[in-house]
Amino acid sequence: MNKKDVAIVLCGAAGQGVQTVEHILVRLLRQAGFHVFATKEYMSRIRGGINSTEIRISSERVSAPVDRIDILLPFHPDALDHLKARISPETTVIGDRKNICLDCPAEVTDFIDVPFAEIAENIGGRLFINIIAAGVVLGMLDVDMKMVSDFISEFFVKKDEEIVRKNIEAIKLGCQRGKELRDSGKARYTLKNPLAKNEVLLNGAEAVGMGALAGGCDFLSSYPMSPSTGVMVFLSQHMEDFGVVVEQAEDEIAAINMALGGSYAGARTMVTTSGGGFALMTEGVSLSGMIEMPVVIHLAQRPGPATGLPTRTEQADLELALYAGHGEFPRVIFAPGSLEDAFDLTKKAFELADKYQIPAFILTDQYFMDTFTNIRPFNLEGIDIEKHIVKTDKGYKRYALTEDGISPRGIPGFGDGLVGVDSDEHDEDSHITEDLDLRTQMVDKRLKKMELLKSEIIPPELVGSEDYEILLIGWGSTYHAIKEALKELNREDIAFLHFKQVYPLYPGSQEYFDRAKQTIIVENNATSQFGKIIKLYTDHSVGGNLLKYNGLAFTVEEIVKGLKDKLS
Amino acid sequence: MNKKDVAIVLCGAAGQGVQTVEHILVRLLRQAGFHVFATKEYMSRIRGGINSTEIRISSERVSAPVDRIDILLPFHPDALDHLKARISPETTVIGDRKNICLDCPAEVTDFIDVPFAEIAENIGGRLFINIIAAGVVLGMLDVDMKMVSDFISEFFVKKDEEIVRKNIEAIKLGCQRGKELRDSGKARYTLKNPLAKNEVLLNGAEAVGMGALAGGCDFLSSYPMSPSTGVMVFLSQHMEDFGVVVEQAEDEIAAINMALGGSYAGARTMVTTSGGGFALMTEGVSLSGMIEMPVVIHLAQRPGPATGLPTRTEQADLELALYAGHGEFPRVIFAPGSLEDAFDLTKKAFELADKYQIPAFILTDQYFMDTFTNIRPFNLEGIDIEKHIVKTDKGYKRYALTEDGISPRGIPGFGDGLVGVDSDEHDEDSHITEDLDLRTQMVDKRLKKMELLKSEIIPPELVGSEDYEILLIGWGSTYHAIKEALKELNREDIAFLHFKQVYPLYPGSQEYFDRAKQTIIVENNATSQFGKIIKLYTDHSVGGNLLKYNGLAFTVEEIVKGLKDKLS
Amino acid sequence: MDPKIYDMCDIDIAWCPGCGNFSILRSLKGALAELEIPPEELVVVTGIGQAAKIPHYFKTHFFNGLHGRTLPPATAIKVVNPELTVIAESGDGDMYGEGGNHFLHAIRRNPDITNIVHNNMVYGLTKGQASPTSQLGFRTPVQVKGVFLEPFNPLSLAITLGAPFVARAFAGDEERTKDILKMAISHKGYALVDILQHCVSFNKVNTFQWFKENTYYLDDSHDPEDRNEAFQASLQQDKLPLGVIYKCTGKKTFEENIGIYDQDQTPLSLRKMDRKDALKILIQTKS
Amino acid sequence: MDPKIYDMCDIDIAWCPGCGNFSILRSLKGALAELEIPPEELVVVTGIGQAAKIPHYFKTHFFNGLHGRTLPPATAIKVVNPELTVIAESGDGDMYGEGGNHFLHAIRRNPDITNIVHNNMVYGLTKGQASPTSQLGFRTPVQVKGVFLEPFNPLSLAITLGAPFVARAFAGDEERTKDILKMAISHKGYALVDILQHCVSFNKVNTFQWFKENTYYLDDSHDPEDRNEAFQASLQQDKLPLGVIYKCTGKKTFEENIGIYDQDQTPLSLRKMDRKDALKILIQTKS
Ligand SMILES: Cc1ncc(C[n+]2csc(CCOP(=O)(O)OP(=O)(O)O)c2C)c(N)n1
Ligand SMILES: Cc1ncc(C[n+]2csc(CCOP(=O)(O)OP(=O)(O)O)c2C)c(N)n1
Ligand code: SF4
Ligand code: SF4
Ligand SMILES: [Mg+2]
Ligand SMILES: [Mg+2]
Repeated sequence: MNKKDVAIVLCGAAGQGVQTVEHILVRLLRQAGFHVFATKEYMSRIRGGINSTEIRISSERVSAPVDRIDILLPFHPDALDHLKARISPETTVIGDRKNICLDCPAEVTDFIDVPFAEIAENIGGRLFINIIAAGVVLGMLDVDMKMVSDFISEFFVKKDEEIVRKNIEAIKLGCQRGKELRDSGKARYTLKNPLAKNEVLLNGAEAVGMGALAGGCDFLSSYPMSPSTGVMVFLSQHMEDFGVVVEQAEDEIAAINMALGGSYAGARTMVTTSGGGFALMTEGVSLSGMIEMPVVIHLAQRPGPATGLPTRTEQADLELALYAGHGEFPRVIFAPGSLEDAFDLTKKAFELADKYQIPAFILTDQYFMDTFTNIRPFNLEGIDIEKHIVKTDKGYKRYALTEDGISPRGIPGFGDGLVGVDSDEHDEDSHITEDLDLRTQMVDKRLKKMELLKSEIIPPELVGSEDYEILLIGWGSTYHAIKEALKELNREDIAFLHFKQVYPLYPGSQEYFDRAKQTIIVENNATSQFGKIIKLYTDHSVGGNLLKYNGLAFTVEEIVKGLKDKLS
Repeated sequence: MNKKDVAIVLCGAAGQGVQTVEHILVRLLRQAGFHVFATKEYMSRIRGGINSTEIRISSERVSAPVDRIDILLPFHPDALDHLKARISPETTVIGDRKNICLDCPAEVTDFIDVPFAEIAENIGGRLFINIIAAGVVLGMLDVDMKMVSDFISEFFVKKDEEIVRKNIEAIKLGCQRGKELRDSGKARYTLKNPLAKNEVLLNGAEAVGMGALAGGCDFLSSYPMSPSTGVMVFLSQHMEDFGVVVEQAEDEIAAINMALGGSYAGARTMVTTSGGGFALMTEGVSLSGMIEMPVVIHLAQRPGPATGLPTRTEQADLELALYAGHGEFPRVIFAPGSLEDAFDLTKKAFELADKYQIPAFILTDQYFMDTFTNIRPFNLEGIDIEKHIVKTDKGYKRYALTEDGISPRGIPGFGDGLVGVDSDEHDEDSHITEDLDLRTQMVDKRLKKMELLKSEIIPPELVGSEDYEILLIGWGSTYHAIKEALKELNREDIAFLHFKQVYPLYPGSQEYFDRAKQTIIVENNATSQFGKIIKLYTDHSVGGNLLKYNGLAFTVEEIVKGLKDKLS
Repeated sequence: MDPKIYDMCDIDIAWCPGCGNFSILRSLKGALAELEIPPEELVVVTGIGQAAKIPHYFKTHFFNGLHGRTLPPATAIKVVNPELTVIAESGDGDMYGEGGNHFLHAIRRNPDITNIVHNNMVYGLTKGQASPTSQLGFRTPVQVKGVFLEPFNPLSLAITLGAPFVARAFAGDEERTKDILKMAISHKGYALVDILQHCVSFNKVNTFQWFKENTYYLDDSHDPEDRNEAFQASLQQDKLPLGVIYKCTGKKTFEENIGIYDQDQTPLSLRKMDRKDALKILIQTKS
Repeated sequence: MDPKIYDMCDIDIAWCPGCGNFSILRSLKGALAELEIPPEELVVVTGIGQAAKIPHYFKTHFFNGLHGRTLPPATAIKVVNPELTVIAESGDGDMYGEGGNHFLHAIRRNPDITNIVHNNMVYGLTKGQASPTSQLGFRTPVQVKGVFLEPFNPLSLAITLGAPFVARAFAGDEERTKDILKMAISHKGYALVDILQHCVSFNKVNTFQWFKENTYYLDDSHDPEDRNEAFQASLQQDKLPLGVIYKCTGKKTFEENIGIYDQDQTPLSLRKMDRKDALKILIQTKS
């Protein structure tokens, strides 16, 4: 077996420490210079059930989930059943025999018996099982022992010495086993060119959070809701060093109304939420539209309707984001495909929200939030934060009718003017009006900003040959999976167009579609919502689609197979 | 002057009794056998400001607002300024000279001085002004005095005798003046063929309310919000005779969640709300989708965003209704154009909601809610209420997977089974599941109902020649105005297609569009929302549009002029 | 009745081993059995959270709705079919946080339902943020410097709002919790039972032990019918009193007030509807 | 300061002649003038309703937001710029009905804002439905048989929730209302002033006269610093006490607790942001 990348899957019940193994492995492997990618799927419960984490390790950059399992570490007797569809003769299963349930339909042809439990008991208890398992993987991949034990010491720094010692002992024993396997040729991987040395390892929540900090965010009010909470937790951890107000609101309605109040007073504000929580914010979105108050809305999607599958992934709140709020007003919607996108677009969302005085959306999803990849550190040149706030004078009018629809925004306490905002239809000075000609002017003024926004649209990214006949279309978090599938397909006549901004649509999109003989859209939902947006805002009807809505993200193989079926 | 119909406008401040004049006039004129139509525009305040009511009286059926004013009764010095654009040399202004402000830009060429205030003071005070004014109109139209005084006695039945007597005196004096005017030839109208004798006079709120009663509604929970409150008030008045629970909820979120609970327990439930209130219900809409719980949502539109213009009209919440709620699930949306539609469609909404276990929408607007017309009494044949509820047995499963996606609906306390509903993704027995194949099946099951719904779509109504070249398109409350405009245009090559069901779209719609050389859509909003739905769900892009979004409904003349401009 | 009749076979309970929710479930089954309420006459309405999963673990009708929205559907279910026993049950976050407004107004409405709150002073399902009842200083990944909002006292609030039955229980004492639940369910009108519940995964401060040490049962010297005394008891913070804090009888319920059952006792859900004649008359009034 | 500095010229006030709102506006201007708070340092946050129109009628910064959503933006504005005087003002329906959950939790948060409620015991702007404070038996076109929900007592609730300043005033007495408002605005921390206000158009029961006859001022024998006494006073129904019902000092405010002003007193809104270095360090921690 000699692969350019290895896909390792850890599988166990919640509370069995799978997350600790993941945490240790991805960081140590990245330090060792490998490219790593880690994604998890888990149930909405705190203990029990059955969850799994996939870690891909490679000498080339790797950023998408695969079905394939090269090495499987089951920590629970239900693991094999849970993963049966993904186990093949190529899968090496490593672990305790008791976790290989006998009546399991999965065909395990390559089983390496490592009595984790027994080894752990010898050290001092079952809680060392996961550390030993991590060691086995590190050993198989020939990671430097010194690096490993330094990391472990650091990781357990807050625990007492005895615990640190035992953990080091555990991981060493594991490493040893791994090395033995490697040396025996039983599980050999030659991953060349470790190049990721100077990179950082982040998940989507951190990338969005850093983008927010770079965009000048200094106020977040939100209510916990998976999978969006990661961003709130991230900013909470950095409240002090960055001077950010982070407040857990009593509900999502309070959250967005606080954010709008904060913005009115001069902060750069944000909310982070998910489906049902966002549904509750829609009146607030409309308020943002009416009072022309910037707010950034991070909407991390999960499968609906209603509570749906709280810890799973889906791309089915695009239409909701686009049409949320009563009445008519402009907005922008970004959907990052990569961690770099997440950083850049979140930053940009703050800029545009401020500049155009609108709600700006970042649409991610559970898959994106929870997935780690190593990337080059973000480029921080030019992240100077430009606030679009004016100092007011005596005659200041908040909604002055201007040529381009943008009224200079003042804030209370900065200048001599008075700053009013009003959710009713209002005059230039923000007072309630029943002047119906003015109403028309005010609607036009607000909608006019849509035109300006069109000049700043991020074009879609074309991956592959310019000379395509078949064009794949995708948006948001499916980016890497489609990209890798395209590579796999290895066909000159297929290209992939990825949209990072899903509204307003890039005016040049039509051209891309026109050049294709066939278009196929890939979406993580049941009704092809982005396909509908394309139909609506261009003259193109997408030809075919590949949809998935079982709560999991697309894997590379699924896309490859789905496309082959469509293209044959 | 000899018109087939007369447009009378009453104009004054809130609190001046314009509504009383309207109330008396429309009822008496209808009793007298005229066709009447009355619509109002008013400010969001309780006293003061300036409001107006237009009453059209005709020997033919008349159901749409016009700009034209034949007779104007100003009760306030600001009235002429308020209506200046609608006053022409054809307008007869009747009233106190002091209400004809001198520097008013309106050119009043035909003024009849009737010193209402003076006459009223003679009777006993200014509060009789409006009764006298009503009398003048009745006199001009030669309404029988006996009928008038009977009506007045009845109207003031709860007041003391002296008050009744004075009011009768007032209206008689008014009538006398009116007759004198009529006899002098100063203001003569020959309205023939009084045919409306056996008809009833209703506004939109009442028609929706009666449709709800006919549809079996026995539970309404809502929170007051103009212009939707009329339906709640109507049902409150009939709580007792029809056995309806009407509860004012603490907020709109409680309202829709109560309605869903009531429906679960076996009631036929409804909410009535408007823009911002509905925005707050969107999470509940999603819950209805997930637990497949019938609920009828009456959404009376008003101009947004946010608080907007609370007492004005607009058709700008169509997209919100269509996309409200996170996740993907079916729904239907009706938009009545006439009072008959309102009755039939509300009734139908209850039937479909129940049969398909979905949220069903009635989209009206302030104009529609507040406008009175006489119509033939609703046909009550076949209004038997069929409930789609089964008696459960021991093994009952609420979400049994069936061929067509509909699982027989049981309720607690009826049968031996247990009935559970769950906002999480669930199995057939409604328990939380993380079986992701089942997830896909459940999504498919829910979406499948969309197909069934398509077999019951109400086709659009074609008005005018089948042989059209130009097709006007409209939906909801603009029905009568477009229809009258079409008649006015009197062109063989133009027809009008009115949609009463705006989602899902009638599959045969395409054919109508294909047959036209040119299509023009008329919408009371700024972005042609229904035009977008047509683009999305057919292969037609509407050619042109006539949009209005100043808060008022379209008048016949506006449509005529708008179309002439487009067609020339 | 044997509490076993509520048992479901073959279920995978998603709660953590050692969680107080298991005890509450047992107490509830016991109370229902002793009150002879069969599953077919019981509806349990819940929101979203760990506590809110309870109706998936025993036999009952259930409406597992949205986070924070337990009381509105429960109120509606009871009025549509007063023959059902209706329990509105959820976590502290659900009931006092997201659902706070319904808590206020449901009490004012006084439907004859039992409102059970699993009060673990934390958001369990979303992994350990502060809830309205979290104690001052409680640290979480979001409340990094510790909670500084005044903790929410559901008992005082309910008494202030006019709730006719207000009790506190401790999940760790299944027997007495069962008794308290029995009284609450039998009480006519809105009844609140706030159950202190240990969360072994996310609340390492208010543990089983902590609750044991920081609670005591009110004895006979407490008169639960004295509203003022009850209010004073509800305010006690040094040691939290357990038992029936407040109780008054005779307050008319929502179902009684709404008027729909004045003439006809048939549940709305089971009534035959023939409206043709009444509608005809109604329409004629508009002529 | 002369209250005239708040006057706006050429405005058309949408309130009904004779409405208590006019008096409240005068009292408020008076209070602000005596406290020497210029319009440029004042933000009035309101919701939607008749009361909520108030900032359109005098000179001030204002945020006239959504119905029921007065307190969240007010809290945020204060924390973003503590140098501003922030008043959150609205009707009883807005604050206690639609906005009930924010009322609960804003008090727990204790921002240094003044919460003024025009309590006319009715929904004015929507033409006369019951509000949470409507009295039992109050008939409206929706409450056809009269209100039967337990009226909401904002004062007791606020005291129970830990509000550090709770007062009741009567719009009909401009002078004393002004004095109460002055105390409330000067008080550090959340201060509630529930102002009984006559609505001449929709509340024909609780009229000016009725309020006059059914209220009295607390005298010196009332100790507003005694929480229990205050609570008892707040419960009085036969005659409604006016004045400062409860007051305590020294409670830390939201702005103080949140930590953002521990080192640097500059309002958040006026701070310069240069985050390049801090971000660089942060990113490096992820390697
Ligand atoms: C509208 C909405 N907001 C947020 C969530 C996420 N959420 C689910 S449960 C929960 C809190 C649970 O806490 P609690 O009610 O105390 O229950 P526990 O898990 O502690 O039993 C939250 C915030 C949601 N499901 N819906
Ligand atoms: C979300 C939402 N629901 C309902 C309304 C309609 N509405 C406007 S004001 C109001 C009630 C006003 O009552 P109150 O707050 O007591 O103020 P008042 O008019 O009596 O001063 C309502 C229900 C609204 N604007 N927004
Ligand atoms: S997280 Fe806490 S409350 Fe939830 S099941 Fe586990 S122990 Fe119980
Ligand atoms: S309706 Fe009532 S509260 Fe509103 S302005 Fe008129 S009198 Fe005042
Ligand atoms: Mg909890
Ligand atoms: Mg009010």
